Amino acid sequence: MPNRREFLNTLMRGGILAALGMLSGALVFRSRDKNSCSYGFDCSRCSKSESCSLPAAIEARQTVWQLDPAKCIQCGRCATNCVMSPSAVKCTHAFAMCGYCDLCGGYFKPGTKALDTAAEHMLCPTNALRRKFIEDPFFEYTIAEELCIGCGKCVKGCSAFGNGSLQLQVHHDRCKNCNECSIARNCPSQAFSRVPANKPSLLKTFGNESPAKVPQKGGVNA
Amino acid sequence: MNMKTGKPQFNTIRLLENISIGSAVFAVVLCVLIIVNYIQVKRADPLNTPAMSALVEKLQNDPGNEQIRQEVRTLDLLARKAFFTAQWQVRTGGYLLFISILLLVSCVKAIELMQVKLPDAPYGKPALFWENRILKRRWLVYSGAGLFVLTLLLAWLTHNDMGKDLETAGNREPQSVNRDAGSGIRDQGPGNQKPAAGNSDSVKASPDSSSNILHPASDYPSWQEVKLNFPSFRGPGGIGITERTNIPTSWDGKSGKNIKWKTAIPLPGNNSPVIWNDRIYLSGASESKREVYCIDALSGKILWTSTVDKIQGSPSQVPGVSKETGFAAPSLTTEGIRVYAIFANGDLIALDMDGKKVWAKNLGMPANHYGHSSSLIMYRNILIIQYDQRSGPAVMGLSGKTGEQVWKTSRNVKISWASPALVNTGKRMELLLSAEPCVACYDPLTGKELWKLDCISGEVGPSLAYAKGIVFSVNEYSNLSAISTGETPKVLWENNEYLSDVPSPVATDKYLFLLTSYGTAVCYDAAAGTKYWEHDFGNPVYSSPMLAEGRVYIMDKKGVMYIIKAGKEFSMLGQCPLGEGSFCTPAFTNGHIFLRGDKNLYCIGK
Amino acid sequence: MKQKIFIVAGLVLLMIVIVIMLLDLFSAKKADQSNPYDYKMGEIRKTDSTHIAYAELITIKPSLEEIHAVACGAGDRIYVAGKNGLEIFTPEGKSDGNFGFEGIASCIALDKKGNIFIGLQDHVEIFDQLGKPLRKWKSFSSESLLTSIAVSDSYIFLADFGKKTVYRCMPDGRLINRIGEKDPEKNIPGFIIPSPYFDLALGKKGELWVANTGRHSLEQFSNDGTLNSAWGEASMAIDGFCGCCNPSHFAILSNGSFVTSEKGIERVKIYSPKGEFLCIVAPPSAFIEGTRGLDLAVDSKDRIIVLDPEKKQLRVFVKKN
Amino acid sequence: MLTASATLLSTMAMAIQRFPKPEFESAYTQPQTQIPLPRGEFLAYLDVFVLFASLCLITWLVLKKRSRFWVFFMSLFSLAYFGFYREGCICSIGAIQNVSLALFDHSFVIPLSVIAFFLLPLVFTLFYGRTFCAGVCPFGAFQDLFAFKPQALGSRLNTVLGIIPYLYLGLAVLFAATGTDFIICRYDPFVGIFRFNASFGMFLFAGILLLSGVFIARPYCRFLCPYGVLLNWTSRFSRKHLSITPKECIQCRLCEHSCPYDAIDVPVTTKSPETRPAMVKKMMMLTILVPFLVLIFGYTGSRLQETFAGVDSRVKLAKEVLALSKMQDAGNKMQDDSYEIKAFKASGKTESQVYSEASAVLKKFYVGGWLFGGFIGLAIALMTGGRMLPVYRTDYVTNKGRCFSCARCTDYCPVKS
Repeated sequence: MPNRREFLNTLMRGGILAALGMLSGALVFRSRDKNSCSYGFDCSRCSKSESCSLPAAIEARQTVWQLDPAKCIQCGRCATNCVMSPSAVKCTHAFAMCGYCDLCGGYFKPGTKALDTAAEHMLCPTNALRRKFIEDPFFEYTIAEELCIGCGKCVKGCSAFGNGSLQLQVHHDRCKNCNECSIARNCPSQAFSRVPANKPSLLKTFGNESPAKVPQKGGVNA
Repeated sequence: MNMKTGKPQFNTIRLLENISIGSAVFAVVLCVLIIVNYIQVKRADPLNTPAMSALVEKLQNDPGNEQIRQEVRTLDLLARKAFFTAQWQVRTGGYLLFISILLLVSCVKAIELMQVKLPDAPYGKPALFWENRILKRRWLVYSGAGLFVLTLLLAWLTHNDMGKDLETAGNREPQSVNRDAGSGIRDQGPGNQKPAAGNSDSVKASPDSSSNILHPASDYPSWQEVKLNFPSFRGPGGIGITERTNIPTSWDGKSGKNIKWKTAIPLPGNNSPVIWNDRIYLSGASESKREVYCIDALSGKILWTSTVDKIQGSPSQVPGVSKETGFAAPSLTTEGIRVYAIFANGDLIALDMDGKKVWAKNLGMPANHYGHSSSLIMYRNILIIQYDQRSGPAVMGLSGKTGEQVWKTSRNVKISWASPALVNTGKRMELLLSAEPCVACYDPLTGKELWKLDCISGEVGPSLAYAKGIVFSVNEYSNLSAISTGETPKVLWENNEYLSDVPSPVATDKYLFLLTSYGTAVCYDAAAGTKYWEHDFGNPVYSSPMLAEGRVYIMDKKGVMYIIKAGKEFSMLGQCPLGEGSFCTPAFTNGHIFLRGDKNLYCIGK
Repeated sequence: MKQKIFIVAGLVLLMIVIVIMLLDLFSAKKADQSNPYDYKMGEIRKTDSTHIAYAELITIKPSLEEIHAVACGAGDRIYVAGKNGLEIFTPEGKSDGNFGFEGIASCIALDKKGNIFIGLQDHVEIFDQLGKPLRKWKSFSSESLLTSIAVSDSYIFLADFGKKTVYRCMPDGRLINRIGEKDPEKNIPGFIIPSPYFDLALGKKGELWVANTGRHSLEQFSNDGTLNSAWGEASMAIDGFCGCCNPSHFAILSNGSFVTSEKGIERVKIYSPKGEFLCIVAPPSAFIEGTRGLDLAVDSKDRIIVLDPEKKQLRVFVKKN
Repeated sequence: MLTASATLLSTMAMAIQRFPKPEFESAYTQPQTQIPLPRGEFLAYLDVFVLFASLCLITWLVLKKRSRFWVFFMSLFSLAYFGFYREGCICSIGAIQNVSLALFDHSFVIPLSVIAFFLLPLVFTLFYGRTFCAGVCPFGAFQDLFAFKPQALGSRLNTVLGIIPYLYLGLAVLFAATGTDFIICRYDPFVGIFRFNASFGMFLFAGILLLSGVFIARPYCRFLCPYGVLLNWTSRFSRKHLSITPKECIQCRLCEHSCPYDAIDVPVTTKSPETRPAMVKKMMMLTILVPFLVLIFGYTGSRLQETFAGVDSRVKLAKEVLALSKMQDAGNKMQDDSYEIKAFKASGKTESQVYSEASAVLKKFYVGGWLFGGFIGLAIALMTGGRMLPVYRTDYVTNKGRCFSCARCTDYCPVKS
């Protein structure tokens, strides 16, 4: 009787082990197999080459969350829906795109006349956007990241009146890279996606300049 | 560990107990505080209080007022201070809470470890196993049943025809929601400036999109979609123009340069490839056999071959055709749902995208001494057939789904070998046919004749060209005429210096490019008819020239493609031999050309 | 007994957890639409309708693929130029001829004789009424982008966005001098033109006005290049010029007041000769959001023709009475 | 400049670059935009290594050392590392979802580390029982700390509540496979605490669960954890499982109430009151019933497709668009669009696209509903069946399925090796 049970157990164990083995095999080779892309990764043939992160991701095997400024409609949910508070999404300034305007749509409240740094003119709710005079009539705008809450107010202002050099981006020093991003779940424009960890930025520049990468310890998690 | 050595130290334990109780109480208090604080912060967001906004309002009304300005600034400072203190409170509170709980836990654990919990055995009898077991089973069954009933109840309660709703909604196309998408498009940040597809055709209400609302769009693609493909002879609308880009300009069939693949087509046929998405459709026929082929544009594999037979009413005798026409001259057409083919003996078949026959019929053996060669074309869900033959020439519209006749308009014309053209004049869609004695225009939806103009004679082979409201008809031993279409068509200019009897002309907004069967290309001013240049290639040409990316692609019978700048001056951009003769007109996708030679189909790419 | 209470308590809490999860997962409630950080675009675009003193009289739909520049000629005929061609309309908006040319017209002007000066990127081509090419100037420079042209009795004035300067030329294209370049001695601040909108126009006395958009001001130069006067202030409020760089275009009415058009907040306004805000011609609501390049022209009856590149229309505005 | 002139040519291009960067005359150098990179990939593999090491260690502690004391400290370490240091987001429980999504969606790239996190504990369990739960899983360790007054729930409650994890697992896989949502992570109770940073709601959620854990030891592990289901089943066939006594049981019954998780099976020497033929009959009945059960549950599952699909954002959007277009057809103007609608308009998708997407999802959920229901039906049938098999044992033994190998009971056994 016990021997029989033993035997059955061993049998089952073997079965389960085999199953797990097959599963893992499938998982490892599945997303690498060429069929996972109908064009066999020949991006020249593919229409969506821009949006598709598949080939890169397959090399990286690690993905992180990032949002596509092109899709962003500044609904303010990045500020409110992130599991971190303040949010891991922060305004990022693509200086290469900036026009260094005096009357900056992202800095001043609409209807502002006197262009000074007074509180009553400030658009940013946390005063994270800083303005510095450079030369007549140019001003540099920088972001105090520790203050930015990623509300996207300045982003909207900038893209409406300026070049759209202010853009929201997930900052991976702060992002916990949750298995499921709670902002992504609530993003009305599906702007969030998993991008390869080795190119974690979707910042829009005119190609004039690619943003500098600052390595640091965050987490690429399961 | 000391529990093993027995002898618990009671005073330590008591101490620990007290600590734990204390920390527990502390934790509870903290919890309450934090919650209260949280609620306060939540209720009043210090960063946009009504007071603040009111003050700013006031300030904007009289900007001079320094006092208000000061108030605003002070209030702003206060607000920020309040906000950050609140945050600080929550954070420190949180940490304190954590510490106290840590303390609690560690004390309790310490107690657990120090103090042997003496087992409370031996007590009464052990639990009654079997009774319990039966109970368990029961309970399982109960809960299972309960779960089932509950879910079923839920299932019945929930409204359960979303599927259907979506179906129906999908079918009644009108882009009501997106109609005003023009607004609000551009304040979406950088990069998103491309106007939306749905929106762009709502901005410039082309007749197609506007009338879209009347006809359910479910069972046919929009004109935009059609123009993205190459669904018929000489491209969308059959006027020899493609909007595809990144078209190759050099290749060589012998060396294989830029030849992506080449595939042998089993049966001969002079019909030209048509393309929907990634699939190319061709037909081939011999005296006895008729076949339709579907080829994968990426690999060149023949995905399926469908033999066309057992069509009732199909004549047993072989149609008399000239060698140059063959048994499969008319090109196929498709609307992405079904593909349609017609053959020299009048066999007409509709296949689904997997090559299965949907419907088929025989239109009666065409009385045509060279063999029927007018290609098929599709508008919306109507398959249009130019059937100009000796007995009862007519143009007819068939339902793509069922093959039933939607309309039929008989024509008082001679036999024609030309193919129909379908153009969007900006006011309406016009179906244009050419046959002795006239060029005629029909409404593709109803078959109603809109206008006709006697200007052509002979055995008409070349199809029509169209650009910017002008239709160009040409035929050998007749003449070349430019006709302004619309309510009152009139001949703008005529010319008979150069004429064609097989290749069809193509036109841009400014130029007309005519090609004679002997291989002379001529360029006219489209509006005025003044000749800009002519050039003789020296080889006869049967395939029709195609216009792509401002270049004219002309292939002679030997399969040499001449690529010419579509401009005022003649300039040859390239001359690419296929290494195989060809009668067929090239087809285009982004970055690729598809050429059917006498035996093989070629894919040319960069 | 005590056990029971504990168990019940534990179970209740557990159930609460599960119920919370289920409710949160399956509740069909819409996502929260409140956005404490909303940037109220609508607010800015709202305008006080009492300021609107003009009404749209007629709308002309040119058949050109793109339209970029508009001008008024003899008999108040309206000339619109764009991609590969030019079209002419009667004051009533009837088509009155057209002709084609190679390239994209970025600006257009007419001289007394009715010859048409068309700025094509980096050079000027001159046509007669019927579109017969008369003369083609050589390119100013490969970087040039001519954004505005004005023709006086004796000179041609051109605004070059690429070089951020204004040329004064002879009708045959000979460059006489450049105007408005930075010059501390003559205290000329120089043009700050961040975006490719750089307009100039001639006042009724033939004096030259140039829009220095980066400074949100209109500057008046004399032919030798001395800066005589300037006005304009940056503001999103109705009486100022909004955004980075405005006015994108302007024209001058017979009484010397200015018609200006802006981008960012699309609006067409009128300022007095001294630069006080007078009234609105067309409020932002009249345009598709994001419209840029509202070129302006004024005819002898002071009708204002607004070129709307987004709607591809010429929109003629007249004063309400 | 050329780019600038290009801008005028087409309004679209113009919109992309409205104006170029100014030429500065002062010695101003433009700062470079800084984008912090995520932490290095290899660290993920370090985590895998730590997992493997701690699994080995805990297994040794449980099976060889048989000491609650050390198991406890081991669990503290895991709590510290996987919990507070790695912030609970490298998680075998959550990995279920990545795995199922990866199986159904080719384009979803699953990191090798995740596969490892999914498989390693299962393999260990398959040989040595649920030692993973004993001292590696941070969730377990965390709850274990708060089991102040564990109560014996009694067999009925245990069995009935035991169904919940199956439901949770089923839903988790269903939603993950359809690419809808990762509900395990969405309702991850403790991750907020591990990070000292979460929304108020999440903290509250965790608090309640922990409170219930004071009386019901490890509530999540026993009555929620979807991964627990897998571990439970693999553990049943484990080769060498923790035994209460190192040698043979002397029936002292000291351990009888030592297990806070009701995972000790008492000896069964008496015969079943139900006669064998009766049992056999019942068994036959059940086996005949199984397909039926699977079917009816499957049916109800499929009936719930809309409730399930309602969770999916694509379907949500479709619903909203549908409602909106209905309103517009009815002629009454919407006050102003929701952000979803705004985004939809900006995206330039057509309505029919959205609808077809949604109905595709709906179809998935129809099939998924059948499978989910069937799974539940099967589970219940098997559980019932399991309670019909003949049982005979003379000793107090740990229930291989439910036992977390926390090694508490060993301390109560007077028999020492």
